[in-house]
Amino acid sequence: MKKLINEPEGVLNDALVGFAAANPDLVVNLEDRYISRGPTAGKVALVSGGGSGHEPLHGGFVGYGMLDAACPGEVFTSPVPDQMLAATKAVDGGAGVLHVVKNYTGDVLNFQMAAELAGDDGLQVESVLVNDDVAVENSTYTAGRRGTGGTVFVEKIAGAAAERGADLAATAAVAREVNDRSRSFGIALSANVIPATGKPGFELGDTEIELGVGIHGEPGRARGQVSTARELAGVALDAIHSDMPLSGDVLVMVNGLGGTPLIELYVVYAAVSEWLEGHGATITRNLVGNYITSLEMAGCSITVARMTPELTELWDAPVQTPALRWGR
Amino acid sequence: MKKLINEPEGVLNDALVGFAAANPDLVVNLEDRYISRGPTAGKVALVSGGGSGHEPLHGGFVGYGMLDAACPGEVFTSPVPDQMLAATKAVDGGAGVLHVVKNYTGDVLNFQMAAELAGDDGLQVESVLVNDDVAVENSTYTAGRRGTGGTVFVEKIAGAAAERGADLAATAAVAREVNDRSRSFGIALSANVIPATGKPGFELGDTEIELGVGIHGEPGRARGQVSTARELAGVALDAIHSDMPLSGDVLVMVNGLGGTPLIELYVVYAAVSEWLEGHGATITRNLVGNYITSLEMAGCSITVARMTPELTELWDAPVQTPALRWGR
Amino acid sequence: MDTSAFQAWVHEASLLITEHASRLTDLDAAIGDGDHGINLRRGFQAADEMIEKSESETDTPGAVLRTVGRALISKTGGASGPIYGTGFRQAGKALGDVTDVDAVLLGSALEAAFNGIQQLGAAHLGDKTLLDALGPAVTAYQVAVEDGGDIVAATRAAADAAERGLAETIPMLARKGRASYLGERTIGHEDPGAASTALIMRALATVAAGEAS
Amino acid sequence: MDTSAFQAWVHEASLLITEHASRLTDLDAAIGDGDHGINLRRGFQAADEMIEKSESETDTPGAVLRTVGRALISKTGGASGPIYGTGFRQAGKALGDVTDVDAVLLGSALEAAFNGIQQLGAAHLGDKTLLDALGPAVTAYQVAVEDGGDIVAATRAAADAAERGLAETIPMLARKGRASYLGERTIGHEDPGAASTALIMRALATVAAGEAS
Ligand SMILES: Nc1ncnc2c1ncn2[C@@H]1O[C@H](COP(=O)(O)OP(=O)(O)O)[C@@H](O)[C@H]1O
Ligand SMILES: Nc1ncnc2c1ncn2[C@@H]1O[C@H](COP(=O)(O)OP(=O)(O)O)[C@@H](O)[C@H]1O
Ligand SMILES: [Mg+2]
Ligand SMILES: [Mg+2]
Ligand SMILES: [Mg+2]
Ligand SMILES: [Mg+2]
Repeated sequence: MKKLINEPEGVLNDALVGFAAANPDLVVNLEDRYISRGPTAGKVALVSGGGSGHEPLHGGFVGYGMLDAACPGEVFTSPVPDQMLAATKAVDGGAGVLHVVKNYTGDVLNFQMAAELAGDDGLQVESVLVNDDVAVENSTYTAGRRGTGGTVFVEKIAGAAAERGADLAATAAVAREVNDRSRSFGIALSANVIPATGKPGFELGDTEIELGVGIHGEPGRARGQVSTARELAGVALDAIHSDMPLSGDVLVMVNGLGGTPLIELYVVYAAVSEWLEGHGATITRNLVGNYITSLEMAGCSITVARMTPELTELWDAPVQTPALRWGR
Repeated sequence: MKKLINEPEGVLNDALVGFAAANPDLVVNLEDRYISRGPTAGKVALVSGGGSGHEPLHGGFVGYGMLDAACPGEVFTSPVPDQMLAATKAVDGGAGVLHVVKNYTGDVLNFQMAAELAGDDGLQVESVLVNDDVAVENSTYTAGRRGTGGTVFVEKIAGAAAERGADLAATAAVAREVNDRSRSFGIALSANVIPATGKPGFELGDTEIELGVGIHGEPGRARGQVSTARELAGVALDAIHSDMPLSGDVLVMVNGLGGTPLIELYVVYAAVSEWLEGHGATITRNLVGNYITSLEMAGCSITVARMTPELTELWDAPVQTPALRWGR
Repeated sequence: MDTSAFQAWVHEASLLITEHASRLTDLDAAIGDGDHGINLRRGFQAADEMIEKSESETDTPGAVLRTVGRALISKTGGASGPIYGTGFRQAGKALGDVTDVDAVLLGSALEAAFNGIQQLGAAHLGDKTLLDALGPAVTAYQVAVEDGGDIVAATRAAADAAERGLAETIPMLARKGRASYLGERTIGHEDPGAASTALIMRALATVAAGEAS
Repeated sequence: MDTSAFQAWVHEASLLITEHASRLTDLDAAIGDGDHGINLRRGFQAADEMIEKSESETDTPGAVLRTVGRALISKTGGASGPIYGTGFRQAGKALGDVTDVDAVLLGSALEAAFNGIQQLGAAHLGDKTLLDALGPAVTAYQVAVEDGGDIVAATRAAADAAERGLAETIPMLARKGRASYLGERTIGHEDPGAASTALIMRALATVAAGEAS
């Protein structure tokens, strides 16, 4: 394992020190382990969090128009309730706090405990679950679908709603609407290596790929063979389309998993936009780049959200975070 | 080789199609192979270009406050004079065109021919050479230092000067000043694979790294052993410091070469900021992320520029490009 | 078992988990995200330290287990942090402030742990989770006690049953937690949480038998 | 050599370079960026096509070479595009509009190519560039002509000398182009540009001898 780190156990702390130095306008609490922009009086606050290794998610999305705080766990390990509680208290502006939770057992349980503790302390907390990954089948009998790329859309759009003054129930409703309208599918060309173990999560042959991967280095739903970007985009979009028929205005993200060069993401985006055009959907907004990664995994995920004019307006609203900025 | 591409020969074209679809506000000329934002009357235009595989450089820096056009060559191969000439003509707003050229024999010769052809056609063209890489020794007897991370600084700051109305000579002077004040050093943990060959540019053992690499998959100046981020940052900064003593206000970029996760770049940034603080320099501005990459190479480069208040003001000026945006 | 025996259990469990951390992580890499051993080592070491430091708050067996539960929740993260944390907290609550725990009371505590985890995580037996080790362990414990066994015999029966339960997770298809994303591909692997539960039950039997290190 | 012989040279060079593209690329991977074969294959195939298509503009040997030069500049990219492009253009200019080129005139054309490249790239003999194959080739050609050799003999001498020159680049330390960044690490490798020059000179000798495919 070759990584630009000091000691494997210190990765998260060192990265937070670096993040703090690079973003002097944000508050990084190293003790309680959260990143925040402080409270905004009267505004609903958005708090998210999850395992580290997905950067820029979530810390890179803290700032005007998006999150108020992010709680980074150890690499690929959900954060603990203490962090979430501390962050929730730190950003509560009196209008309540929305927890944006990716649907993983660990994230769900830890956020649930944090919400209970916050409730005990008199805070008003709502939670919204992101579960956009269509690669997970039979989801009613299992832990359900994972939260992946749709998280970026939920955090951006609900963040804009909160910034505009939506109350807690309305902000939560927007977040749930975005989640309901978003679907993702991921493809890995290589595994990643967790610093603490130093070993790849799975081994792939020279021509093998993993179809339907999440963002934690776990193997995918099925193993496949290397193929063209066009075909792989088709596999991902077929899966999405058969779950949620695509038409009308869509917001699309072609997201790099961490080890894939941007030039390839543009090749994929070309294929995605060709496919969608062929199926009568219109891409009105897009993101191409590394937004929710899986350490150095090579591959990409494709996320599509069916948009309404209102959601597009919220998407376009100003955002000023380390990783996403426009409009102000 | 596993890549998200269609045919190796079509990578550049496919990526440009994708880039065009993703950036409807920019003009992508597939025939002549350039990306532009069209001419701005009365403004000095900045044209850059170079081999592809370094994305977001240069196409991702076309937009308000930065480049007017970018000419992407084949992967790691300088573009041809025809492209540069077409781009130069396309963005000339009557105030002359500045060619920002990274110091590689191929880039220099091709841009030189383009400038001659443009001159023959009555256009006013100046060229500025970026050569910030301190890893290249004995540079007076060779092709000279490479242009690497400093290019991002030159394009941003000279772009801001042009946007503010600086004339061609003044814009070129700012660009040269930024180059003179910038130094870079790169470290690779793995090689990259050019789509057309499908083979890694070099082979590294499990604990080997390349010190002083450029951005084209060529081996570095020396082979080293894996070490902590802190030590590697020290190696890079010592090399920079012994070439250009660092003190006062500095602009710093910790740049991912394409295959290194962002969390590691923050770990490196923590080490860089600790080192600089210890040496009495003050980081006033920074970039942490993938800005000038080398396909999927794992590793990073560190670029430091000694700033003046005027240069910092130009750095802060609004910029609206796919890869860099703030202030408007 | 008195307070110090429960403290010894935590210490022994922490040692066992630390010793087997990389095996637990490897099991998790196969069907999860490869952090189970790292998570639990961090959590149990923190719990063990907290027990050593905060003597006043851990002066009964119940207090020890409740403190362990809180420590696991605060330091572990992942799915296993809240799950094991809840298990220990519920067990601790079941012990009340009794200072010397007999075989029957320990049985109720184990059952409370099982029920707490079941309620929190909504998993069923056969879903390939740590319940598939803990469930058989609790049952075997109670059968042993009903058959007149003492704490030593009953905890040994529980530990043996947890290990058999672990083996029985191999052919199961995961329906809960991260492994459930892999569907069919989880068949043929031990569940990492069941493996750590087997270690924790083994630690209990060892301590009860007075053989702890 | 008449116009069609020069066209045949370009065709033969294109074939040879295509055949050896991956070797050229491997040489470049060792001390450069691994694209030389890809670059030249793209450039020479484009040049060959352009010659085939635009007959009217390539009706003299000089016009053929000037067209090749322009095509190489427009299609190759990298360092080798402008360098070979300039070489062919200068050679083409030296031929003027002569329709049948004799041994002496071809010698001047080769010398013009060398000088044009030398001026453009500012490399010196010994810097480990394609000049280290082209220089010896030009010299050997001229010596052969001075010794009374015909075009067949002189081009063969040139091709042989280019190959020897290529071998002599192995111990050299690169001082120009991308390889120069590697300093000492370039010692022990053939220069890719010298290797392609040897192929181009061999193509010339083959065509001159009437043995082209
Ligand atoms: N809903 C659940 N109920 C009971 N145990 C569960 C549940 N979900 C997961 N687990 C247990 O947690 C283990 C994984 O723990 P761990 O790897 O630490 O967390 P994570 O899955 O968040 O990475 C699984 O092997 C399983 O035994
Ligand atoms: N200044 C120069 N003069 C002559 N030849 C040069 C010079 N610089 C580079 N070359 C030749 O170009 C070859 C490399 O060509 P190529 O790989 O196509 O371009 P690039 O270096 O831009 O990738 C080198 O092997 C060398 O022979
Ligand atoms: Mg985990
Ligand atoms: Mg090249
Ligand atoms: Mg796990
Ligand atoms: Mg090359």
